[in-house]
Amino acid sequence: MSALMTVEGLTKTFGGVNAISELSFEIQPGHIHSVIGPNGAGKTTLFNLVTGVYTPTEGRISFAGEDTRGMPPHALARLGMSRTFQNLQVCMNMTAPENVMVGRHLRLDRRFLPALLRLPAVTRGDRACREKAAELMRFVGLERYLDADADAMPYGALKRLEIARALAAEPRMLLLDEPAAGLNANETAEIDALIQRVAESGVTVVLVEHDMKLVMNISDHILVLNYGKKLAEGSSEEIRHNPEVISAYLGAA
Amino acid sequence: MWNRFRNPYAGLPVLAIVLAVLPLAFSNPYHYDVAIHVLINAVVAVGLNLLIGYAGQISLGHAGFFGLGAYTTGILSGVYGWPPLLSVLAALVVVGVLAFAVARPILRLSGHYLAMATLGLGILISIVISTEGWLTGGPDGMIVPTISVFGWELFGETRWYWVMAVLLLVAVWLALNLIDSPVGRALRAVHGSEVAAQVAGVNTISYKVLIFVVSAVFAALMGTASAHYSGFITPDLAGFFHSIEFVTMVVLGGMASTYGALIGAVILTTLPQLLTGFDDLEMVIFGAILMAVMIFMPRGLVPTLTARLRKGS
Amino acid sequence: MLHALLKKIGLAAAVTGVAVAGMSNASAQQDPIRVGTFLAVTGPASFLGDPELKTLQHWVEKINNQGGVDGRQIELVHYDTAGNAGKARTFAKRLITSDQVDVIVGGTTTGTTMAVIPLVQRYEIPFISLAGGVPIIDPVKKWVFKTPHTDRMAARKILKDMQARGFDKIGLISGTGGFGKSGRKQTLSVVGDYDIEIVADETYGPNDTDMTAQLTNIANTDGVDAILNFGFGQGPAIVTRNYEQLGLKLPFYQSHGVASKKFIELAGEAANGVRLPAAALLVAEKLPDDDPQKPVVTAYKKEYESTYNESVSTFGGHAYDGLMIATQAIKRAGTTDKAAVRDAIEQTSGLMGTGGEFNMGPDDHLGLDLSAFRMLEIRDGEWELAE
Amino acid sequence: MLGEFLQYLFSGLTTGATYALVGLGFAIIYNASHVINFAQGEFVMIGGMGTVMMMAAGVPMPLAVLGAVALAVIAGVALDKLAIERARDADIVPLIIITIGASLFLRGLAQYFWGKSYHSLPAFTGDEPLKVLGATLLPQSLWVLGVAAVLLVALAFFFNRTLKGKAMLAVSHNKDASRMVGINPRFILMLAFALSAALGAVAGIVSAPITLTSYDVGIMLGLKGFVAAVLGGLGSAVGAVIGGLLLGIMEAMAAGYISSDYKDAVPFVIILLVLFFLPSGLFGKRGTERV
Repeated sequence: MSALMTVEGLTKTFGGVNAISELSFEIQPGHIHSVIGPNGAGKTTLFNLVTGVYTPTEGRISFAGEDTRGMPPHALARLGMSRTFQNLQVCMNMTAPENVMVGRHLRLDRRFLPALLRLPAVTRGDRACREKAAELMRFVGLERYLDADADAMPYGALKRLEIARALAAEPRMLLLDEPAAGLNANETAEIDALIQRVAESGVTVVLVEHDMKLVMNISDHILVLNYGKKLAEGSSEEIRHNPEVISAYLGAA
Repeated sequence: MWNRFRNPYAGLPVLAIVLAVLPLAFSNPYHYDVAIHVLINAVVAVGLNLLIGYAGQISLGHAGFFGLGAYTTGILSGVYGWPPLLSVLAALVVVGVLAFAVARPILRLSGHYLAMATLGLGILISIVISTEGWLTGGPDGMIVPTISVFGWELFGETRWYWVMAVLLLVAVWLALNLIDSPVGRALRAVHGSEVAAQVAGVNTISYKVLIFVVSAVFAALMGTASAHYSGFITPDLAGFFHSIEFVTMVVLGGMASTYGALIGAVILTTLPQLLTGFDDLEMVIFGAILMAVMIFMPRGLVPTLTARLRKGS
Repeated sequence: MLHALLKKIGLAAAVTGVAVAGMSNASAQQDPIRVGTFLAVTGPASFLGDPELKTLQHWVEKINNQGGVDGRQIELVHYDTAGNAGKARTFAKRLITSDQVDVIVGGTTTGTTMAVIPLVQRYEIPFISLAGGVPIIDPVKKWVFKTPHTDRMAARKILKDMQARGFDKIGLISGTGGFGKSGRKQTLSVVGDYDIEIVADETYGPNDTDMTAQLTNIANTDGVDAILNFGFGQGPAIVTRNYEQLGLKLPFYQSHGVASKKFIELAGEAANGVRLPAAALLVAEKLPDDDPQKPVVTAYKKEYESTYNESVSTFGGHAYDGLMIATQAIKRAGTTDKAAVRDAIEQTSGLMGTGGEFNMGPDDHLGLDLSAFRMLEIRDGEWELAE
Repeated sequence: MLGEFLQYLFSGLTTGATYALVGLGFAIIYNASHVINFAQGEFVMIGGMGTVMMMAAGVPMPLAVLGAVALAVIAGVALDKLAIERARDADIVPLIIITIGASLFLRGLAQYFWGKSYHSLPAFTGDEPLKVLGATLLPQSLWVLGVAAVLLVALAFFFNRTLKGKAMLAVSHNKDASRMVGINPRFILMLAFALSAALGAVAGIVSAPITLTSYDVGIMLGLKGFVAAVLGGLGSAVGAVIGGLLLGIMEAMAAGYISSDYKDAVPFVIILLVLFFLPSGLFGKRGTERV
């Protein structure tokens, strides 16, 4: 099976300091991958690099067979990449379903003049999109908020709203940046189940997460970072017993 | 109650009726004159609101486009004798092309840097208009011929009122259409979270450029209307203060509210007429009102008041 | 502050009350004559508009106290344009169609005047402008008149004086506001009539605070005999100070745009030696006793200065002239019928104003000639006749 | 040639010093609150006009100067307490409108109480120009430059050596963290307004003998100060000062060497070019957006 994403020799420097250095790994399709590591290990930086938010200083990234280094996020989205954010990036100036509909942007009629004139083709597509958004909101467990403004929703619901928005694009790969951060045990369990359901639907999931229980539970493959470098890689069983990981990370916990 | 506020199209027939009935209250051409200025400003504000209120990109230079539109049609029809309708079209093209040419580098900026760049652009346009007196008449202004369409002369306050009223209705309708479409959602997402929009596949810079050009063309169209209606234009039209007035209409009435922009235009246009009795204190009162509204209703009049009504219901 | 504001609101209410009461009274007797005005009372041209408004207000009151015009009181309706042409246009429409004035005396700047001309022509209402630009009356427009000397006349007066003193190469510096731009244009257009060449041509913005760079350029131009500055506001005062700072010894001319005591005050010592063309008003007391203008200008000066406790400027004088032309025309016409008043204004002759003797006609809606202008020189901080 | 160049340079430095002080006021307030205060120019006006008016009322010059600075500081603190503090959660655009409203309000009051005339102040030490290598310089220009330099040194001392100054810097970096270590950001914000009002007022007073003053001089200066602050990079005090000086020099050089007609356009062309190539000004922080 060929990899969905290949990263080789990835390095990112901020003001002379390497946030990520010489990192190489592969993402296999259909699996749940996790990236773990202590605070400041470079996990979010890695996400920002592979999703095009940052441009790498060195190294190669390819996704779905294309060299994506330096590609802007919207071009990567076209290739089927989608993500959520550690600190929420919900559009508070819109309603909840509209946020999800934004996620479907690439699958809609985006022509300017028909939109301006409200041609039937546009309104028809939009109505379908609205239904799809509602369906996705139910899928992530947000049926209560079908009429809500985003700024009226609690934190936990916003985290799921981001997932719904990311799914709306029907991505091949979904990157989730700490989906369980700030959630209680109950909510975490629900997120856990949700991620598995997403993976079952055939979407490759890449996860950054602090909650070890969640990570160990659901990951097929784990990448451990420390100070921007790869510390270890393998199945959850392998990671659990890796002495370096234990001393650097798990041991401390 | 709820849903009535939710469906923005419900406001269109109300607006149409108000516009149709309003002239009954007019007793002389001066009233029409003020109303026409309100309508002209309202269209500019509705367009600018797409940029500022919905896409979240500030511009302190839109009077530059307004003025450039006015002068392009003024020069082409007045100096070179083009048919006015053609010169209006040419003005839209000129402004559209200019806005498109500068939009990309300008809209890469954000916040106060964006404010500075748009301000600078507007001031540059007004300096050129004021300096190239051989073409524009300089600071003392130039005369612009009236407009006629297939022999029907657009002249006099009543005719202008009806034409502008229809234009406003169309402008509001177009704006509402755009806001509630994939394009409009992408724009609002740019405002809400630029990075989220990008990740969702929105080419944010293209959308910013698009809406910048659209709002510039709205302003230019009204610039041409203002020129042909007044019959006389001066570089003040393109000046910094005029830009600030437009922005204030949008913000005072309520950002991201098409009807808010409209209300803002009504207030900002009629208030100075109402304050003339205060003579030397006019500026003090005007400044105090601006501050008070923005301090107590930072989201603007219409969104704040509708939110209160909603809570009340 | 709040107190002052409340007082003002109270005052406004009181005025409205009086106006309403006055209206019902007046209709019982005879309608007042309604004189409309729109002036740049604030903004960059406020030092023109302010004395204009003060003059109109005082003399309207005075005329009313003396029994009005033909027994009818005058009612003054005024709006502040801040020098903005768009505002001027709206206010003019308000004066004409809402306030229904009989005649308009106003328009501080050429820009605001030009913006209003299409309106007064269309609504056919007599309009006496207080602005300087030649285009206002050239070509002649049926309903439009003006009282100040034109900038073209000023340019001619100055160039004539220069020629008499044997200068043949001059440096020109002008403001980029409407007044300076128009003055520059007129100077360039008439300079060919004199044996004078303009060898340097510089400008400065309305808000500039330092013109040494421009003056240095002029001073460094070969063969410059004299410098002329066309501008108004604080700009010319700064130019004059910079001129002094640079130690320039060339003869220095200003335009009639500086014809107020304020200029001497702001320019200080540097003003001494500056020549400018201006109305006789500035040197009222110094005129020979047989000068026919002397009684008018000394009376206006005395009354203005004692009423407002500030020095006269020629600008207020233009408003005075405008009001006199209008009221006398109404008196001669015996009616406020607009066409009759217009005709009467056009027939104005031998009217002695602060700006000179007005003799209008169908081809001349200004009615002043070059003799109305005096060449003045500032000596020891005072205006003196140079001729 | 040299004389000419020096003349332009002196002219530019004198105007530039005023721009620099106004720009610095922008930077201080921006740092403390991320507000662009369009009323900054009005402090300059209050300084100049206040001194003129108090002197006209018979107050001796030194007292009038102090009184005018105090008046500006009162206006600044009032602006902060009555407007900015109440609206601190507002977006940048409403905040811009608030400060524009404040500027109209202050200008309107000045016009109402102090009249519309231009005024001049007597030069502090005479009007006799100094000759330097073929160029001339007014003693008052030296005052402007000297006072600006003294203020800059004093400010540098304040920010780097005093507790209050360090607290202001801390607030500009991280409001929440500084609150936790016991700094009251509201007090700091008030201090920022007081400080930049005082700066503006001093600029207005020292420059009034050269530039003249009136109720509406604040409009242009407010705009130029904003340009200076952005040119230098918002939030950088050094940048604002250099930006202001550059702005003044560019204007003078443009008037001297290029065309006085387009002198006013030059700074705006430059600022657009700078922003196109250095989107955060000459000395602004270049950060990557955090997500």
